[in-house]
Amino acid sequence: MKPKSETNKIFTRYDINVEVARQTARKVSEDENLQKVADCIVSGNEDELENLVKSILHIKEPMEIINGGLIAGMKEVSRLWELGVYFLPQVILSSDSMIAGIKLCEQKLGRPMEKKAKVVTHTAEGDIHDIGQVIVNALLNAAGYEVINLGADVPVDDVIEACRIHKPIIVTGTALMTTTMTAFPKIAFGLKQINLNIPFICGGGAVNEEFVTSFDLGIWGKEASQAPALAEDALNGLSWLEMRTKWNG
Amino acid sequence: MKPKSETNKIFTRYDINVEVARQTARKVSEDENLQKVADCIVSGNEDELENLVKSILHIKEPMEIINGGLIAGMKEVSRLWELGVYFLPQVILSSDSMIAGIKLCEQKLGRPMEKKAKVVTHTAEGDIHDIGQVIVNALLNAAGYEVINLGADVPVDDVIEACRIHKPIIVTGTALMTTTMTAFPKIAFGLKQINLNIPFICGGGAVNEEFVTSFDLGIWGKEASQAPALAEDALNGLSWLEMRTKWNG
Amino acid sequence: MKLSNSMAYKSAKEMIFGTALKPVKTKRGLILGGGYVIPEIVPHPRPGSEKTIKSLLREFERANEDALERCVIVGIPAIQIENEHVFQMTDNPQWGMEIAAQTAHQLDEYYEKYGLKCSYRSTIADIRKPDQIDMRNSERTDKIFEAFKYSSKYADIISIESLGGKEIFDYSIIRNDVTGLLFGQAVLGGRDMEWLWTNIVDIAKNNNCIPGGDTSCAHANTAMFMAGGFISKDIPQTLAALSRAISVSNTLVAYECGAVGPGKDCAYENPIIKAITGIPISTEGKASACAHMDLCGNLMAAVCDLWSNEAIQYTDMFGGSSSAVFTEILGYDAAALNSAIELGFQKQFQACLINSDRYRSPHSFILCPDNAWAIGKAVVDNNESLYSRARAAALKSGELMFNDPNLQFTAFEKESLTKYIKELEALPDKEDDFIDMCLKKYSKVKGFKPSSYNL
Amino acid sequence: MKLSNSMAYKSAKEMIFGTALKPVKTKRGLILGGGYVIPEIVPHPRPGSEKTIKSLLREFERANEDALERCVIVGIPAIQIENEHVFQMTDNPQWGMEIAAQTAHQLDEYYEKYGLKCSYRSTIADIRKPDQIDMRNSERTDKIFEAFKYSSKYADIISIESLGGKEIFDYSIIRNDVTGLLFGQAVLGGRDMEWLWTNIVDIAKNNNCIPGGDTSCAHANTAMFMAGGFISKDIPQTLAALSRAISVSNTLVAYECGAVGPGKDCAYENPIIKAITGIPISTEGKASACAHMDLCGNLMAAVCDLWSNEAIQYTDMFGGSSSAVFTEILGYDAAALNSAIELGFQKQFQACLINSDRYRSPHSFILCPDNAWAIGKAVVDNNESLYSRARAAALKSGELMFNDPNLQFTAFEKESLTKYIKELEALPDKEDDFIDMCLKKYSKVKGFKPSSYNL
Ligand code: B12
Ligand code: B12
Repeated sequence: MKPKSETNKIFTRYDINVEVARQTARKVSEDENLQKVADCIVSGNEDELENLVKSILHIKEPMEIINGGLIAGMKEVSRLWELGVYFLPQVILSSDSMIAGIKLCEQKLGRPMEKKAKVVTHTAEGDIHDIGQVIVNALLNAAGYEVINLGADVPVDDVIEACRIHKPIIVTGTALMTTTMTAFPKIAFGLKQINLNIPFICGGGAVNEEFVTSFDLGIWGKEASQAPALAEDALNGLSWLEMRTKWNG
Repeated sequence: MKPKSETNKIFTRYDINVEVARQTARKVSEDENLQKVADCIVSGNEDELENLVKSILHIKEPMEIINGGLIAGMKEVSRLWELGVYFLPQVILSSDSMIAGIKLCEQKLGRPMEKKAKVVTHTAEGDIHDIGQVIVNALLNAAGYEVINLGADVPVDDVIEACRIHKPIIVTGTALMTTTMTAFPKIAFGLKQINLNIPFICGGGAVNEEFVTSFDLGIWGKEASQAPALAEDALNGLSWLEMRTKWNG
Repeated sequence: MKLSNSMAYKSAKEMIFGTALKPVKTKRGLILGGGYVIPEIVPHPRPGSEKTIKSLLREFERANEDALERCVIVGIPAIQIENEHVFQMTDNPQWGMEIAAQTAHQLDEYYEKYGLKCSYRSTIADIRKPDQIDMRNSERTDKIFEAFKYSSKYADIISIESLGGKEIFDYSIIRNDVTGLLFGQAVLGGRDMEWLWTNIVDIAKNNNCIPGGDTSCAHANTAMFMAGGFISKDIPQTLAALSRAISVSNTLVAYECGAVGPGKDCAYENPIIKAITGIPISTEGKASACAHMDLCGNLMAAVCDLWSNEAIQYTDMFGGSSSAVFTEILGYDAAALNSAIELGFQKQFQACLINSDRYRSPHSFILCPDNAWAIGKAVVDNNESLYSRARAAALKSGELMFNDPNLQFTAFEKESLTKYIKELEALPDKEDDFIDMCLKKYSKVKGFKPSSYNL
Repeated sequence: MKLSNSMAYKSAKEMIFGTALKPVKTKRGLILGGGYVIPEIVPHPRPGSEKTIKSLLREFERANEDALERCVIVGIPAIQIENEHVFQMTDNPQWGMEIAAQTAHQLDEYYEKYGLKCSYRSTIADIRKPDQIDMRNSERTDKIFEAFKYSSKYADIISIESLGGKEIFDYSIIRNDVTGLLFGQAVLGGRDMEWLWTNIVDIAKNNNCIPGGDTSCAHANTAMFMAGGFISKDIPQTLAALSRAISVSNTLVAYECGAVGPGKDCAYENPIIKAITGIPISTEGKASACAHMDLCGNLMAAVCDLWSNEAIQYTDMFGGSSSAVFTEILGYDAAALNSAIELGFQKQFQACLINSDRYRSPHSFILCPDNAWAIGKAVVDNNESLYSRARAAALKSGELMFNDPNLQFTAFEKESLTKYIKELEALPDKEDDFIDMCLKKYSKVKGFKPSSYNL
């Protein structure tokens, strides 16, 4: 690529220079109805999706709709997000829609759909900067995990207690203040004391790799978008140390 | 004091606002000749002083000239420097003069004048920023110490070896680079290993109190002007820990 | 509370850095907005120092002292120090007070010894979490007012970055939902500020302290931060611009309740606030790179009265502590601005600052004095309600953005903006209708309690 | 080597930031001094990272990457990165080369991917210690040339901060001895530079690299630093000003030997050098507060072509790494300057910068473009020898300082200046006589070896 405005002396709009060719979602199903469901997910239109799912549920099995339409559509969304075509709100709206669709299917099924696994998320004690956590929640949700969302400003002991009760495959923490990030090593210590060697993914503007890898269990999470892949690793049985080696350093 | 130029919007010359009333040196001796010697010290005029001392040595004892003229004059210089009247070069020139004067007296005495004690000074390995050390040397010299000046970029082992040989009451280090200050804890460790608990005064732009007090023997020196008082404490038998408590924290 | 119905400035051309129509005089005689720009330095304590009041006092003592000393070293004629409460200082209001008292004492010393003109702003932390407590009725709410009472005994100026409507804002910003921004920021945030600032102004008056002002940091800065720079994919720049325009509706409330400025540095909506109210404002730009990025580092100085760095964590640099270093940087920035004033080149200088960032991003575009003034005008011309004026501000900024061919968009930004504007236009005209609609729409948002806002 | 005998600029009025009479083009097409100001960021590795080549490579990789990325994030159109060798990089010339190669690769990537215009300056450390080795004949001398050879394979520009005459300078500066400054800086420093730069220019040419230039950092910046601010008692400001004026004589030598610029950022004498030679210069001011203070933070931008921060140690800040943060700050500074150029307000903008610091201190006073030009004129009009032109520069600056009633002095500064000028006037006219006198006078200075300078 060559610079667009060789003469621009004051600033350069690199975003325009490099705007990704706007790809669109690919087809995910030969079945017209399922493709419609997927389209609704891709456009993040929750109301339309609900109506659609309600009507299709008369002619299709709930699990078919979930797997062939809802989840298949969400996979396309994730792909567009990773390509840099989709922005965050588009992912969140799609995820909201998917959750609404799954709920309808579950009603028909008569039982909750099985989630991949439990994860616990929280924002550090004394810290109300929770947007990072909110994003992580949405992405993990969308990826099929049951998110135990402890919210913001969560006392150290509450995090440990939640892990004791739920035995999640990972626990995440967000801290944006250098005065609150100190909660993380305390949580890690508490978990180890009760023999819970759960990978503890720590993110947020205040923390960096050096800090997070200075205590056991800690794995540094740079971008919220990494959360699903991190959970996947834990699900596949990687230990916290293996995950740290893979993601950090 | 009230601000001088209430309306100055761009900058304020605080130095002019607060310039210390220009005090002059006090009289130090009833003896006309000794007073003349002291005057030469105060004005830092080395050539004149040498001539003067040479001529007075015919009528006065060397030790009388040293104590009653040279050192007495230098005390006035130190006072003016502490008051903020004198600038550094004035102190250095006075100190040069005093040293020249003492040398003449020592020739007459036929033996070197007794120094208060030995001190070792150096600038850290890899570091050539030695102006801080040069100032420290001059001030310690002026205060009557025998300065073993190891110069700049001195290997760790050479500092330890010099201390082993000379057994100084203090050793000083200067480091202006964060990549060279790491030599200090090594030196401290080396000294302790051979049981030399010499107060190790570390200064220079790269180091701060926190760093220097993080290793045994270390005492942080903020200003070169503190060097004589620090040496005085060591001379009076204060341990490195007592000195640290007094000067740092 | 009466909603503003006129502009303090007749046009943007009259607005300039260093001068505000309604200057503010602080305890030691320093005048803000009185003809020249004053640096405002904001040091932040290091992690760990918040553990005890003793270590926190020591930390602020050093950071503030370094700033004051650097003023004398390089000849900075005047300075304002801001200390933003960390959680512990508001949670233990006594801590905040002790730090304020210590700081006031430090300022007195420099004022006496060197004639350094200086003042102190204490910013209380809003420790209420909208989704977890009742905003008007909780232990934390009580502590905030206590903290205001205590700190205002010693500070020249008190401020806060209030959190009303944050629960709805957070929900909406990541869903591209401009309706939610209107509701969270203007309707809820504005109502919270009205309640809060009626009380704060009383407290300030009782303690001979200046009620400074508030900011929509919690909303519009979150949006700005998420929009980020030219390689971020969180939210579109155009949404951040709309969130900023909307924020005027709530931030203005503090002044409508009696705050007199200087506005908080992090309120990037301050140029619009100044256009409407004439109060002196603090702004931040390039030096606040130490805390976060924006795309308007020069522009933000165009009509500032105080020039700030957002917040710099205390640390050692080659040239001294970070507090000293940033004081020096801000001091020189202010000196150049004041130099322009003295030479009569302030308009040319201002033009250079504006031109640097005008077309750098949609968010910076709407904060240029001419656009800021126009948005302010839309606000005062539509003052039926907090909602109506916020909506008008958003629509106006959309119009401005679309109408200037020099402003470039990415395809996605432009698409999004078109959609936002359509959505805004379709909303009801009356606030009551809008509120009814939103109470329904957002009823499922976790932790949203209409009672927190007396709704 | 021929000593300059004319001024490149007819008057100071023609001098402006962003444009040099003799612009320089770097490998990726970036033009320095070609019409706009370019930020030059200088990151410095953290302690410990110098232990192995691996950790040092990683450290520079991060610091440089953060700077480049920040350019893209905030839209900075062009950047120069300077890496100053730490001791280890010159002591092991291979290290310096590996880091240069890695950096060149990083720049290529950003140039390809985003069109970011960028260049790289590698500054070799002068590891010769005048009082301990023979300057022209030692293992360390060999290593320096090796380092130049290796690094110039990848860097766009090579520079050094040479140390000739430092032993005499250090002795003199703390003794108020202006004669020693003349001897150390001009006579010895100039001779060292002539020898050094004749070789460096050859090496650069062989490797298609630009011979950037040198600085009297070792002398005049030490003086400036010791004079300090308004509460320092090390040396008088007036002596720092004279040391600066004198430094022109030696720094100029690099260009007389074939260096073409850009001049090194830390050479505060660069405005004078630019007036004489027309080469592009890098300067530093307010943002270099991170490394050291000066009293001319705005002024130094008045005629700059690159705008630098001296050196910032790599560390984490709220807003990103220090390298990113200072890139952003410099980027905005440059944007404002370039904005002034684009609007045609460059002279007004320049006036504001100058007016900010003109009377802040004697040192800043003599660096204002008009005074800088006048000193340059004295230099070229007295070009019989390195000595005569340095003495003329010093006398000229004394004259300028005394003749402007707006420049204030403390009593001590004024007294000292009177004494220095008297001393300068009494010196011999011929360089040979001066050298004879000094060889005697400074024979006792520890480590001084006339042979190091072929004397
Ligand atoms: C918006 C904002 C606010 C909003 C908070 C909104 C909210 N609900 O989160 C409001 C206005 C309320 C606020 C208040 C305050 N704030 Co604030 N705030 C900010 C700001 C500007 C942006 C933060 C943000 O939303 N970032 C966007 C999100 C998406 O980023 P993120 O959380 O870092 O997440 C990214 C990654 O870290 C990662 N990530 C995060 N978590 C996780 C988890 C996992 C598992 C993974 C994989 C990844 C991951 O993913 C994201 C990217 O994809 C920052 C500036 C900055 N430089 O950060 C200051 C900042 C964080 N705030 C600061 C301060 C001081 C405060 C106050 C104390 C001010 C005051 N006195 O009132 C109060 C805090 C009170 C309290 N007790 O908490 C300081 C913190 C200083 C410090 N380091 O200690 C900062 C740095 C600004 C500054 N002044 O310099 N603030
Ligand atoms: C002048 C200077 C030089 C001169 C050195 C002159 C000399 N002989 O000392 C020259 C030009 C040669 C030079 C070279 C370099 N320099 Co240099 N230099 C400086 C500068 C501008 C001023 C230093 C100075 O003289 N200060 C004045 C003296 C009086 O201060 P001081 O030593 O700190 O002493 C005071 C106190 O600390 C105390 N003190 C000191 N020692 C002691 C001891 C005791 C017992 C006590 C009580 C008190 C005490 O007393 C004094 C006050 O009263 C600094 C800037 C800065 N911020 O420090 C950079 C600086 C130190 N240099 C720097 C660098 C990087 C270099 C080079 C590597 C650059 C290069 N690539 O060429 C080379 C170094 C090569 C090497 N191997 O050493 C960096 C160091 C970065 C770091 N922290 O690692 C600095 C910080 C500048 C920057 N870029 O940011 N430099």
